[in-house]
Amino acid sequence: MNQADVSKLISQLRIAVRPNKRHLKNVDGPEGRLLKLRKTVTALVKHERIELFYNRADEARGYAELLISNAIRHGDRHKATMELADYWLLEKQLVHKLFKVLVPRYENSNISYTRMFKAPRDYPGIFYRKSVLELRGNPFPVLTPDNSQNRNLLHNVLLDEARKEFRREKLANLANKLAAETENATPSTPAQVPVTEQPEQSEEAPKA
Amino acid sequence: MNINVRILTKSVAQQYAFKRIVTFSTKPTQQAAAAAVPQQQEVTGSTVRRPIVPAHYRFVYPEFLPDPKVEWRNTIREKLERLDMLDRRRQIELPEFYVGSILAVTSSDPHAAGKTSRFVGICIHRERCGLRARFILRNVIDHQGIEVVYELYDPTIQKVEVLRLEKRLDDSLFYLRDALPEYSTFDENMEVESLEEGAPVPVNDIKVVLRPRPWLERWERQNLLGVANIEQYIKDKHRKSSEKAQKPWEKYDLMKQYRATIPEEEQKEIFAEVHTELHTLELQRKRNKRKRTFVKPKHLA
Amino acid sequence: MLRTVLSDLARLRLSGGACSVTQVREKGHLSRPRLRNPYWFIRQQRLQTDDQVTGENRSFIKEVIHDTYGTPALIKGVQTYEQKQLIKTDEAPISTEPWTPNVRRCGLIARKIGQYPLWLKNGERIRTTLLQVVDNHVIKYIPPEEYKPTHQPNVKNLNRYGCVLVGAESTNPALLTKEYCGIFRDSGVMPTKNLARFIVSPQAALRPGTPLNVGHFRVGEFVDVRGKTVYHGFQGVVKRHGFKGMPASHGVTKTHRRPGNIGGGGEKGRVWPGTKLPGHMGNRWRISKGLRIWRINTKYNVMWVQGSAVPGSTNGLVYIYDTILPLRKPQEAPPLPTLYEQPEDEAPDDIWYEQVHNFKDETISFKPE
Amino acid sequence: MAATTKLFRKSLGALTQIQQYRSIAKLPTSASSAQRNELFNLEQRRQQDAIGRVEKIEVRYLGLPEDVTLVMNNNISTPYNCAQHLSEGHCKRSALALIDGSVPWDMHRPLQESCTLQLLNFNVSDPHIVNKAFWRTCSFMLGAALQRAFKQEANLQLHSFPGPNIKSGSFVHDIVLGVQNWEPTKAEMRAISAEMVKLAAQDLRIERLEVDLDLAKEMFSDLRFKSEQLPSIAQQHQSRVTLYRLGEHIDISRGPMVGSTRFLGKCTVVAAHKLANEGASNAFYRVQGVALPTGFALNHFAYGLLEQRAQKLNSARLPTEPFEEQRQMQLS
Amino acid sequence: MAQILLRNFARAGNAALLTKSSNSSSILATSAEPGNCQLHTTPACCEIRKLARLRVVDNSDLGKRAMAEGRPPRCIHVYNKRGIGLIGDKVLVAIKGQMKKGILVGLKQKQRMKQPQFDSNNLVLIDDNGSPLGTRIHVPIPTVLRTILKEKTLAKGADYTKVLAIASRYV
Repeated sequence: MNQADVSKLISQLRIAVRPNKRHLKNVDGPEGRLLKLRKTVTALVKHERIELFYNRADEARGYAELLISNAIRHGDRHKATMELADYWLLEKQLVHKLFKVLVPRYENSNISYTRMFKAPRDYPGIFYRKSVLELRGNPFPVLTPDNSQNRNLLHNVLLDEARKEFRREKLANLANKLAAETENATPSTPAQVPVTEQPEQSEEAPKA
Repeated sequence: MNINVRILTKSVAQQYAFKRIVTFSTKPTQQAAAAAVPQQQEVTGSTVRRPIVPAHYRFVYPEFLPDPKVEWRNTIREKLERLDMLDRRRQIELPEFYVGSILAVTSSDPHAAGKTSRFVGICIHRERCGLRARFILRNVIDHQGIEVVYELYDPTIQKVEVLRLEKRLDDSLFYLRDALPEYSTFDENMEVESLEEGAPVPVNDIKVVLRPRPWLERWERQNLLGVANIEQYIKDKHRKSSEKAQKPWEKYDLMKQYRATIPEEEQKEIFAEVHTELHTLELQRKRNKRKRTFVKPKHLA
Repeated sequence: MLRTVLSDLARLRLSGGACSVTQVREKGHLSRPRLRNPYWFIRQQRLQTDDQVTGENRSFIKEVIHDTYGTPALIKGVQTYEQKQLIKTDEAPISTEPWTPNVRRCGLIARKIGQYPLWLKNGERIRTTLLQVVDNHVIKYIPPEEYKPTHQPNVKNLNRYGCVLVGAESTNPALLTKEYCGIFRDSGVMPTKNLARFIVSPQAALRPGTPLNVGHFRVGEFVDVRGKTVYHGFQGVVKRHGFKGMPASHGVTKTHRRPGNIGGGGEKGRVWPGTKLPGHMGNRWRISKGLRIWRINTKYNVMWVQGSAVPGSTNGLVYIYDTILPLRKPQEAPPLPTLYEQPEDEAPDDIWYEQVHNFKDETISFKPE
Repeated sequence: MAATTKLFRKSLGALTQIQQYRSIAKLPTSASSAQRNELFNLEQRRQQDAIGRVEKIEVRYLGLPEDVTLVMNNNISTPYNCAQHLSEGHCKRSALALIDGSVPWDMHRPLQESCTLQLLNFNVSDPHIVNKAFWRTCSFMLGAALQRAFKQEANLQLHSFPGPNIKSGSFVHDIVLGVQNWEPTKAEMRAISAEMVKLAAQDLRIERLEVDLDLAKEMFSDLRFKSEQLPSIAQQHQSRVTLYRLGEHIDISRGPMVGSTRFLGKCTVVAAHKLANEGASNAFYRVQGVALPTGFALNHFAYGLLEQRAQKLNSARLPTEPFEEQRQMQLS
Repeated sequence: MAQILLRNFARAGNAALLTKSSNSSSILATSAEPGNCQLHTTPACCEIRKLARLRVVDNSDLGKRAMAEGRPPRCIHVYNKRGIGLIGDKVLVAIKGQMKKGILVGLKQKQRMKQPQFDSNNLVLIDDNGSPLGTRIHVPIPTVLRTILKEKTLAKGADYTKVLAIASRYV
């Protein structure tokens, strides 16, 4: 491969793509590999959140993303895309879901259509890494609650205060500099200096 | 723009799709092409800062797209390479051509100082990208088949003329090596067959006749469209083995296709960078051509 | 807290100050790839966890970083930080002694960004590798009398040479460990992802904070490039040493890709040291020496060096030194200690070696003699 | 690691002023400390014996994994015992208990009546109460660390620590030293921090005991500042005084505090400011530090900002000022 | 019958063909289809090494007769150190029972950039002094031969540049 294939145009994926595919050991070779992935993609579209081994999920993720992005790009009137959907979705009612549910859901999104999480692996159990693969906007409760919004955590309280102090100091510095400049430029305008400092001090008062 | 106009019609646009492969992008190409034209008119009307890149640029300048292998990519390198390519293109006219077009390449010959060598032939293959882009010309001279590999950006190349701009049914024509010699015989003193401005690049649907076996490659496995008599020489065992070698699932292997292409967003970025430069060069070339056509009748008169 | 104590101690060790030299025993004489760093190496990467910091505070931390070090900027094609307060070109260099052929200069840290062909003026095509010097800054200079490294570099008369610590690719210090950031504290340079030490003569000493650019080298000179070769894993002899293997048929069973005989019997009935056998391939430090610089781009800090076999993968790190090959050493004085780039200088973007065809020039044609 | 540890020791040995904590028995002040501990133990036993008949109370636990009602012993069972009924994770994670939804309660303080119980850790949605308790514990631990860190010659006397104010950026302990011109070096501060870290590593339980004023006076008879403070504290609490013990270190505090020293994660003692002279040779110093609970992996740069801010003199009530104000502030 | 024979020949290989050449040629000439009447059924060797078949492209009598009979010369020695002939190399060939020297003027192998690659391995017969046996070469020869043969002439003493003189066309 020395030259990009120009016969096709594909939208950029919003996920990190491995440079090479995984072979996902299969007796039927590449065809069997695709069948394996078709099952996963079908399950993903059907259940919207699935738990499975990491490698297979990571491989299937790209296919699912491309399938959705193609569906968004071409719509359901495009024969080749329909053929694709027919191939990738083993249960045919899901073709309908793809075009009528998922396409409107993701039409205006700027981020990837799927999410993937590393899942803990059972111990003792099979050694392989596990993961959770889900479509964005699924009806299930979120897996990783976002804790970064809690501003009452101790370090956030400390940082908040540090930030306020930093801003105050910065403003004071700025005011001083401005005052110095105005003094240098026109030494006969001391009236301006308190004016610039005034709001800053008044700001300080309520905080303290 | 003329170039845009010629891919407007639906029938024409289909010619861009290589028939061997089912394409999933024919429609947006048309859409983009259709969209490009009115926008282009807007450009002429009002001043839009971002140049709108015609959709067919990826076919005309495929070497501007980098190698899709992720491990080898680097944006700075690609940018420097593109700058060098543009610098070279400013020195020499490198016209639009495709596999199947007939070219004449004039290059300065280090083995005969002060002289140039001119080779006429059909382009049977185009490969590699960036400054490494190259193509293979084939011709039969004095009943002797000859092939020469040229690098597109080699600074010893003095002139690249397109004698006949056309495409063939396949995207590489190595089977001409096993075809009867008349299919790759071209007159060295061929006149330039100028295409109507704005006309689509015609597809030559000639089917070549192969010589009997032994062949250099197993053509029966490659689903060639431009070969007439392949059925004549294959037996059941060939048919069976060729059936076995087919990979019908590959047209559904989306990730494989993704890894072999440059995504549309990146293509746009790349061509937006070089588009203005290439466009001015194209215009310049057209002006030169017109001048030449004006000059000719004067000589005759 | 304990960590800060450790970091200070570790820095003491790095500067080779008062602490005693511990003897380090090598695993063997073979050049094995190092699987892990020695225990006394300072850990660079912090364990990345969710800090649970609110968005406001996160932007506050970022603001402080930008205030202390500089705002993010794209400088010479590298995403880095604008560390304006560092550039101290007006300061007098540490040493003003003139250049002699025996002077060892500082090197550079670069990334191998790919390769493409150039053409010479005689029509010959050469393959070149592009090396981009990525945002290099001097971090520390240790004079000869203080430089007592635990690991002796393979340099003759080491006591005559000092050491310059160079960092490349500034990065957010919040992503690194505190002890690693301690290395940069005295210089005021933003912590960098990559570090390299260069053994230099005292004449070539550099002040901390000096930015190093590709102008350190000149077109036409020869350089040595050191990099870590691409790792191929455990490979057999056919791939690793280019053995021919054995035929596919003609009675050969199970030995198609095996080495065959590896030695005689009798007194020499053992495997001789150095016998080519299967093993790990690649992932070793290798130097390709005496590569000519064909072209330099000062806008993106890129140099084109001879050959496409520079060790390392594309986008991998390499170190560039002045060549040690005696016949290819420079005849004229190179910039010593380095070329201080002035922002107002109007240097050409591209500097071509005289033999190389510039793409802006006309098509090459051969003149009859 | 051996080499670094050796060097670590060496550097510590070189420090003036401060000695490494070896054993309490060797410290000359330990005589009174041992006595104090003995009194504490005796009082503790006395209070336990005084309970008499065991009464059952119903404690309604609210929270994860599910709300349950536990039948516990009155005046004996602590929230920690309740947590033990729930899971190991609850025991390990809970820093403070909340009784009836509003009253903060030490993990090791016996429950006194039927109530609802919530177990708090530092990650709850509103960790205000537990943060405050943590900050107070830090001040308290700093006292213990200072006790351990200073040599006898330094003539250290703990004065007090003002109520926790997290927004000030630092926790504080005011001390009196027998030196008037002590300028703490970095290494000294680091040694005190190391003591804090050691305390945290020892995972000491923080015990609470309410005693009579008389007993308290007896316990703190040899500490001038403490005995001066006692009457005014006792006055507000019906002549009862709340004491906290950490290892061998006992101090007066209103509480509540977190259950164990284990909850101290990242910790730095950043500065010691001289406040005023005391007498001819002594002087007041304010030792300040900043800390985060365990499990808060703040990156070093952000933590460095907090450290920098903590270096500034804390504006809390000075030890030389009248004591009443502090009480009021704590009450508010 | 003829077809069976042909198949046998193909299996038996070249040695058998050479010994029975008179027989087989007559059979083939009379009965085989025009497309199939090739003497050698193994694909041509891409490398010029010993026993590689070559095509004589000059108009020397010997060469013309050999080619016309369908018994092209075989390389039996390459005069260089590698044993594999490159363009411009001198080879020893067995042609119609004689040993003759020749110069390779066109190869089927992959060539360098801008140098032509031919569909057959072409040979020009020369004598010991380097002067060609024929008077004309009827296919194009690569211009790189100019440089190569000039260099060889200087180094080896024999004058190979006469080959250049009889060339009809360069590419």
